[in-house]
Amino acid sequence: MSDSYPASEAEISARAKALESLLVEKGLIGTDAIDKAAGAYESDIGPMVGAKVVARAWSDPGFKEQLLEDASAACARLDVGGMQGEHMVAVENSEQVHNVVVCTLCSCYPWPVLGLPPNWYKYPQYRSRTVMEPRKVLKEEFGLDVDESVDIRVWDSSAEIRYLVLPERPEGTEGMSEEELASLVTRDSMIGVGKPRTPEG
Amino acid sequence: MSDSYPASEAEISARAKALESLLVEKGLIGTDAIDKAAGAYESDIGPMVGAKVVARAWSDPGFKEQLLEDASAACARLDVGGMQGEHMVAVENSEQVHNVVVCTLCSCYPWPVLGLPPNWYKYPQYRSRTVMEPRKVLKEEFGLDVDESVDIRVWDSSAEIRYLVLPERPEGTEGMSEEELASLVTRDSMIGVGKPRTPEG
Amino acid sequence: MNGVHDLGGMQGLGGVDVEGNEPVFHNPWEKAIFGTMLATMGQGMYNLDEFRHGIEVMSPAHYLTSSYYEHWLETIEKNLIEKGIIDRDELDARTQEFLKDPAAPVPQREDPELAESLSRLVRSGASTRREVSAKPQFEVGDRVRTRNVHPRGHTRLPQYVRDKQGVVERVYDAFVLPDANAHGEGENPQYVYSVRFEAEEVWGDSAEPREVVYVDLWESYLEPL
Amino acid sequence: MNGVHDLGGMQGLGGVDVEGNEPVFHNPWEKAIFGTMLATMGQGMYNLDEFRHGIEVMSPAHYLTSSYYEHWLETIEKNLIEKGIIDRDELDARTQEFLKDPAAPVPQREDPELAESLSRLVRSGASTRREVSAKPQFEVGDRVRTRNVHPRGHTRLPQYVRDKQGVVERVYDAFVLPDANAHGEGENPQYVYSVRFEAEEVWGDSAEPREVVYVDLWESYLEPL
Repeated sequence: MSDSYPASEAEISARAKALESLLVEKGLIGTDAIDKAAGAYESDIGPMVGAKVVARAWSDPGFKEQLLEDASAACARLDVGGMQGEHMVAVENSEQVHNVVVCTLCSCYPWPVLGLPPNWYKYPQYRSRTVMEPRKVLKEEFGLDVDESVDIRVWDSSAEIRYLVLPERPEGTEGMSEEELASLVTRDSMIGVGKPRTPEG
Repeated sequence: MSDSYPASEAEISARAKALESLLVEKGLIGTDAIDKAAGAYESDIGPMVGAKVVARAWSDPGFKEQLLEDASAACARLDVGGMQGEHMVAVENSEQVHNVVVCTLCSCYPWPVLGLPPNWYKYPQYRSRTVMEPRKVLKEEFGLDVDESVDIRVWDSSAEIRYLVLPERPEGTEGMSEEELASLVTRDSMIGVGKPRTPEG
Repeated sequence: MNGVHDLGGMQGLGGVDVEGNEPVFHNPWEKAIFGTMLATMGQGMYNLDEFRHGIEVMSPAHYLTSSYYEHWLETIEKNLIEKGIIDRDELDARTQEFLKDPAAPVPQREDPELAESLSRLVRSGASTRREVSAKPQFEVGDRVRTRNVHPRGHTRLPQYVRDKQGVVERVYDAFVLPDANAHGEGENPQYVYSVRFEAEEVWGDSAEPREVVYVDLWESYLEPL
Repeated sequence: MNGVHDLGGMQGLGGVDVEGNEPVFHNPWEKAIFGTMLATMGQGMYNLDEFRHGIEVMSPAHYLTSSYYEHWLETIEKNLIEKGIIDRDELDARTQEFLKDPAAPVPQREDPELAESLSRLVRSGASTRREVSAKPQFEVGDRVRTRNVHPRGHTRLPQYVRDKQGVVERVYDAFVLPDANAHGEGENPQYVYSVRFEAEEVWGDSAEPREVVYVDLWESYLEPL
């Protein structure tokens, strides 16, 4: 079946259904189990989880310290963790340093805090270029201008450690609640290809 | 036109005809000129030319010496030379050394002595593997068993020098005429992926 | 394996295609494939390294012309067939049926126990960290050189940082070695290190200024300098 | 350019497909494309390095899924369009006509003068060797290291022998530098060397025993050791 490509959507769909059907008929999987587990990434596991973690770090110096020391333990305090995020490391952006995360070999990504990766993170263009020309990629592809004076650190997720970028807290957010702060934290800012929103919007 | 692939043969054929037609109509090319020049590689430029060169080297020690010293000059004595063989180098096989030629970056090949390359020489499999596992490629893909005691030299034609392998003269060919010897010399033996035929066949 | 999946530093692939308001799954089969991965890998029918390697052995042309979830489908099929759980002919025949009747439903089956265990997997993960008795060979600050190796099988040492000098930035715990675990050779856990490479070391004159790359590497990928 | 055309050492591409009694051209369009290359490059509409680079900038997926002469067609079209000799819309429109009527003939035109000059080109070639006043920087036996460079444009320094040590085996004459000539930057001729690399230096533990690789490299690709 897989000798001609690109395969049509119809073919992929049929193959996926055939595989699922056979496994169901053999009593090896349950359709409810699959739907429920996959559905979790459509509902409660996504960038809003990471946003909560970041907002807490912005609000609570003790939590931030722990997050940078042992991100998995800090996240566990917020009941955050799980598959593809068993061992998380948070890397902090500052005026001197900008961090950006990539996986050149496949598409490793911290699921418990960001959900499943967007297509651009999984496809060859971002994966090939980010380790070689991060400044150019950030500027040309994401409109993020990282000043020449700022060091760029690229994290290639080649093992089972998952990286979360702790973005800089935007100015003008003094006195904001954690919930308000979380609404400023974007998925892209936690990958390192964007900045958080500013209070003005 | 070129955004979807693989392109069909019909599309390639139509594009080739369209290109040729436009160039003809603009008075930039002549169809007779194209047919004649391309046709030369279907008729008199091919491995039989290289075979003559090899047979002469087997028969004439002085010629062989010149061939190994300056292959282009030696070939010119036989009125052999031309495009994609302006600067040829012959490398000699022996009991101790086996040479094999490849072009990892495209498909450089000594046209004046071998004609145009076969598809396998131009496609990714041979080009990728020959520089890394020549012994394995020769054995598995060409049935040529190069003894462990023999050094393998791989020549990657990355510039404008073109390499011709001078194969070992088969045993039992004493007293043969140049013409008889030439009939034993195969294309593959001059690339280094085969041996010449033996007199028995 | 020096495959086309090992993309770091490749040029000529074009621009990054960012989709606005991208859904988690673009269609039902993406979700079905994702769920099938969870249920099959989650029950230990194959491991994560076998899953990844199954994608790497796709032909480069196929890899580059197919979608992400098609990669997943390829490797799930391949692994389940290799393990004898699914039969290739059976799968092809059933695929033909769904091609003829795309609206045909997938048979439904409830499995509360599996639902519970997958939910636990999603929430708690499946760590590949392992205890080892040995001490780490390297310390933070150690200068190392990555090995020049070109294994035919699975590895997590990207080509762009092979045979290059770096400095150990962090020492992590020991983890299952993908090079062994992808090929039924056991877990062979080793320490993992975050190694810092200066862009100049990796890319020479083509490096951007003020850039460093951190790559997570298993101990056997490294030699002391 | 770190493109997919730079294939040395890539794995997973499968077996070599040897065709028995292979014809020089498999069909009329292969011959037409070959002849069109001769007539257009032969008249100086573009140079060999521009021709090669036009293939390298094909998308990797396209490169791997298309035939050799389709590569040629791509780069001839691209070069002639870039030089303003052919118009893209005109070409597409004419292609549509031939798709609708595949049996339509190509208009014939005799050009004895061109026929003569192409015949001369085939028999005499078009050397890119150039005289330079400088002496070669390296001698036979010199140990050299290839540079670690990743130019975005055309180069003939394959990735698998970058940042590696070798020994100068032969000193050739000076030739037009592809890196410059492919981009309208002049001929910039430099000496070319055949550099010998031990397989162990290139492939590490993955090397076959008793193998050496010779690669022809321009002087600026090399540094003295």
